[in-house]
Amino acid sequence: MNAVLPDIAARHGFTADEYAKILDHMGREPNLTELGIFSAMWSEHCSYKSSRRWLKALASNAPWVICGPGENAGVVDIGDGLAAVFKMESHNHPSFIEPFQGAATGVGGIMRDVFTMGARPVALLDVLRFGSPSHPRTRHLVSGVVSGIGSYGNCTGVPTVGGQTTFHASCNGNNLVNAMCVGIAPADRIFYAAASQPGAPVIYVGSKTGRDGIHGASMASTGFDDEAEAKRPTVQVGDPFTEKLLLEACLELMASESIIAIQDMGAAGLTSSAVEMAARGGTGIDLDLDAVPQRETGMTAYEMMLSESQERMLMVIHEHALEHARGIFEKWDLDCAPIGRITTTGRLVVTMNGRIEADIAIGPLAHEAPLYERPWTLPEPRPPVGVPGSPVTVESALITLAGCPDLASRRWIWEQYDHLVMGRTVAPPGGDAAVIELPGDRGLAMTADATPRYCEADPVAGGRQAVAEAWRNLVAVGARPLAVTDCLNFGNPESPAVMGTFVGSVNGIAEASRALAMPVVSGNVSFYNETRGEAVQPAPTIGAIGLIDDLDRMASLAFGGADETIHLIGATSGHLGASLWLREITGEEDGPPPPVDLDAERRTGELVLGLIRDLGLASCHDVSDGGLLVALAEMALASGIGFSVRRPDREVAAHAFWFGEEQGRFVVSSPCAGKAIAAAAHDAGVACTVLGRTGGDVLTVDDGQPISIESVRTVHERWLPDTMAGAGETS
Amino acid sequence: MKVRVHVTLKDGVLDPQGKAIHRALETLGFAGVRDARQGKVIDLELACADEAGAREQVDRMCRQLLANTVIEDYTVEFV
Amino acid sequence: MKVRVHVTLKDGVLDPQGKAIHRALETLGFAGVRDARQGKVIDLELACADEAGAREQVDRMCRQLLANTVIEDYTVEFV
Amino acid sequence: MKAALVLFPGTNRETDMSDALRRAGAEVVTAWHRDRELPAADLVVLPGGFSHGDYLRCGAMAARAPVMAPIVESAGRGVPVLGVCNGFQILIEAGLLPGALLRNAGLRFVCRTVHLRLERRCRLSGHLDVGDVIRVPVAHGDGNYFADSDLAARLEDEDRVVFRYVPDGRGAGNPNGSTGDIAGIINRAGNVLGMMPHPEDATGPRQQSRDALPFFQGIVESLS
Ligand SMILES: Nc1ncnc2c1ncn2[C@@H]1O[C@H](COP(=O)(O)OP(=O)(O)O)[C@@H](O)[C@H]1O
Ligand SMILES: [Mg+2]
Repeated sequence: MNAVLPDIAARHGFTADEYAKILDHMGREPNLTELGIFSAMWSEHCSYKSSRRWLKALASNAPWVICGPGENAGVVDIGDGLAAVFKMESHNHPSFIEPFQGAATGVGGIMRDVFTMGARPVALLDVLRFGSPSHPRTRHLVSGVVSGIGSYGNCTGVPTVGGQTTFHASCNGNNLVNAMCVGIAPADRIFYAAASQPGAPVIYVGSKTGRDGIHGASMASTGFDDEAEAKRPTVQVGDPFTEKLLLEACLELMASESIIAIQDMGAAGLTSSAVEMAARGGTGIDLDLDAVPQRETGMTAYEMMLSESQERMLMVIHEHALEHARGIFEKWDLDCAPIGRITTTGRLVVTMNGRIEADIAIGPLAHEAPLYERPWTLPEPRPPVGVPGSPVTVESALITLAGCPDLASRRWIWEQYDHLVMGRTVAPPGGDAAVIELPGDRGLAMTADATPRYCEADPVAGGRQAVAEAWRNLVAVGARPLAVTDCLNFGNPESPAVMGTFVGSVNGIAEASRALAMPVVSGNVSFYNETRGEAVQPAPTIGAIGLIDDLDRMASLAFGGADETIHLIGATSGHLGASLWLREITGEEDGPPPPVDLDAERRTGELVLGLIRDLGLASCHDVSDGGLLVALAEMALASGIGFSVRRPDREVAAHAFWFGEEQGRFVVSSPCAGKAIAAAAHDAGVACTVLGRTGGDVLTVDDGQPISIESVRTVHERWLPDTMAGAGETS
Repeated sequence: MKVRVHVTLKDGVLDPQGKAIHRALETLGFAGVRDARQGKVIDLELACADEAGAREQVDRMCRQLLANTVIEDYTVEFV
Repeated sequence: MKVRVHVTLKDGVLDPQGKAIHRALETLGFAGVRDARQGKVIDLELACADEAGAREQVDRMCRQLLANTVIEDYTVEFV
Repeated sequence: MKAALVLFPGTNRETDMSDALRRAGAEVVTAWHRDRELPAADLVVLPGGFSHGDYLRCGAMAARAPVMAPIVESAGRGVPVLGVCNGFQILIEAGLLPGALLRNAGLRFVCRTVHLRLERRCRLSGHLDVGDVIRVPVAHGDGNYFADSDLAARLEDEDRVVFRYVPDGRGAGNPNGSTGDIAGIINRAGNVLGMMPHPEDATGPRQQSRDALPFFQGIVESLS
């Protein structure tokens, strides 16, 4: 073993203090492989060293939570003997460097997190945040990311049913790609990653190991041939077909009593999967790298331990199950190799060519990563903007908003995703939450949301709002919200201002998830989304799932027919701060975001759930980006049925009333239940107003000039295809 | 003027297509295939007649569009 | 032995990828591109050392798998 | 009536298809790509997916799988065979149907509901009538059916175009640029049908359309 010089430690990203800690744990100088292993395990990505302290604030328990954060994904009981397993993860940097492969492998990674736990993936969602549409790279990135996500989900046969897409100049140098996967498993057959039985064989399955994505390698290139390093790309290429085989093979093996522990090889590959399994089981692990299936020749121990080759799994299985496992992996044409054993030593011992290449105590690696108390400051609260005068009519503002980058139809995106495969998609993309059919006429609803412009202005309110919007999107289809996963995307945590947005957002999420009884069961933090000091707007994305007990009572945003009464549920005051109206019509990005009253939010949501359940509303849609009139227009577009609405009081200026973004609001319509709706709202102490009626093929607001649905549809549907025209895939 | 551009994956980059071809050839009973890699070939017909100018232009095309230089190499050949 | 196989669309078969490349090059401001066609290149490494035998074998590979002779032509080149 | 569902490692619409067949009253058995025999069945179905990853050409590798020998043999004996999406691609690569399937003209994968018109009745058109228009989803990246002018003329002369894309209310029609708006064709003997759209995803009570249920019901009844 060659000892490492301190400057190589520095090039692995260690501070002098951190390196001293390593020396202390090792009792000697680490060699290069050992240093690489520490650098992976103690990286921000694996150790959460800047965020850990704050994530503790998130509530993760509830009677229906089977497994909270800490495992590969969160697990929630959904009744009838079933569990939903879900998680969201970022693949931001890779997707910016190589959009197609970066996004594709992001989907692959999150799917493995879910089927590792014994669940069959049933749905994917993707949250995409791009730079300004006019930035020279944006179209290329959109095109590549969308086709990358599609290629992976489509090939593996998992429907991509929803997501969110935003555009903002703060993402010009760092786009964000967050993928969420939801799986279904028998509630009593969840698989965990705790390697508890010393003596049991460790097997490697899936693709062979190559030199993919070894980031540390370039930093430590003094030990290697410099020229070879320079040519070596750090981008991984995904192989969705192999993922499909791996998925089927793992699920087949899981049907028998074979597996003790299982973990996918994600970031930091073999290192993190081996160390984490042993750490969770309180055991040790011996690995023999000569037995690892390899795609390239001459790989070093360092490279093999840090490779991020995709579509690989590590399992600890019962000795007696070895032959059975071999048979299954052979059937699916996958490599399957015993590469080590679980031990009682509490150490990771790696050998190659008969030499010990690494020997490290597991405890420090897994549990004693540095923990940072980074300084943070919250942004100054922004003064209210009041109600600035409107330069345009309400009708023309609607046309502008319906076709603006953040509100235009996402059809161009989700039509590239197979959102129907498996045949269970009952609410496809385009609604508030997507819904997948469960046995027994039940439905699983899912959504993914955050409003970065709110988080930038007020991180705490923004964090609350992200959870509240997810809650509302679930409620709007008639689903009881169950739990959330998060994907927290921020800039450099070493900047107090960035760290402040993180701390504030997490606190807001924690508060809202408690108030709305939606525990956080899994999540992911992605820092350093910044280029030359320009950070992305804070984006704490919330993925959430909910249950529909009776699919006959599922609600959708399409009006049911003509002559329905349209009600607004929730209060409106005309809050234009941080709104899309302000940004798109006046060009200002200013003012505080609308406040989130969590108590009112909960009462309103429960009221609406009751209305859907008991009255079977004709339609229901929550009010979010763009405000009330945008929500109404979306309902008209979805149904092809127009409306005439009037604002009830003229105290609030028309544009503030129709485009303000107060939270906690829904629009519902019903042919004959008007009285019952008003009565129920009154009993619940929630504001409820009749806005008007459905019918015709035009939209009429405050008795003004009618606009045809088709003219709104044209601007709404054309923006994205027109923007993307000619940015064809040429691969 | 006719130009042929080859775009191939860099060494070390996983090539799922090549892997699949390799396996399929083996399944079909073709023994002795040691490796298979798949790439793209793009044939261009250019109006321009001056080779040096064309070479420089095609090089820019490759870097801007035809090849993804993060994972791919390219070669240009005049035919 | 190294073999390079080119698989290209037959003349008269519509080539959407080639067309897209052509259009994209024009959009990027490359003037004077008269035509663009895209095909596949497959690089094989064979254990066999005898060229005649290899040629016959690769020809069978092409007809059986690598090319769809309804729409594609192929050429084999030893390198 | 028994239908044999042929599975390749990358098949992914097998549940959709077996659900649809069962809804229509069929019993479903499966065959694996390595099988050299087919289970006894009245109908052979190749469902959608990415049989072997389909990186080279869709269906190219699957068409050379061991299970294809008994399928070709059964087809020759007149056993009805239905190939949907990737199944259609495989039937073409196996030479059971003519033509080729190219990359979509728009170069992008497309998943949306299209309108299909039945152009002729045949053994595999179920209860649909000529001129019936049904709403059925497509989900493919390589569904651009290509026939040169000779083949295209022959298909029309021999009346072998079974399904064609027709414009929906908003003017969207052919999703992939196929020759003559062809969505599905039958072999000369009239027992092998290949189509790109997914009728199986338009049969369930909670799917966006149920228009294709009579298609499956008719097939199942006629083979019972
Ligand atoms: N990247 C994407 N992938 C799939 N679906 C998307 C994507 N972006 C947006 N959508 C879908 O478009 C619709 C509108 O999205 P959004 O405006 O975020 O809805 P909401 O305001 O209800 O949260 C939703 O149905 C959403 O699932
Ligand atoms: Mg909504």
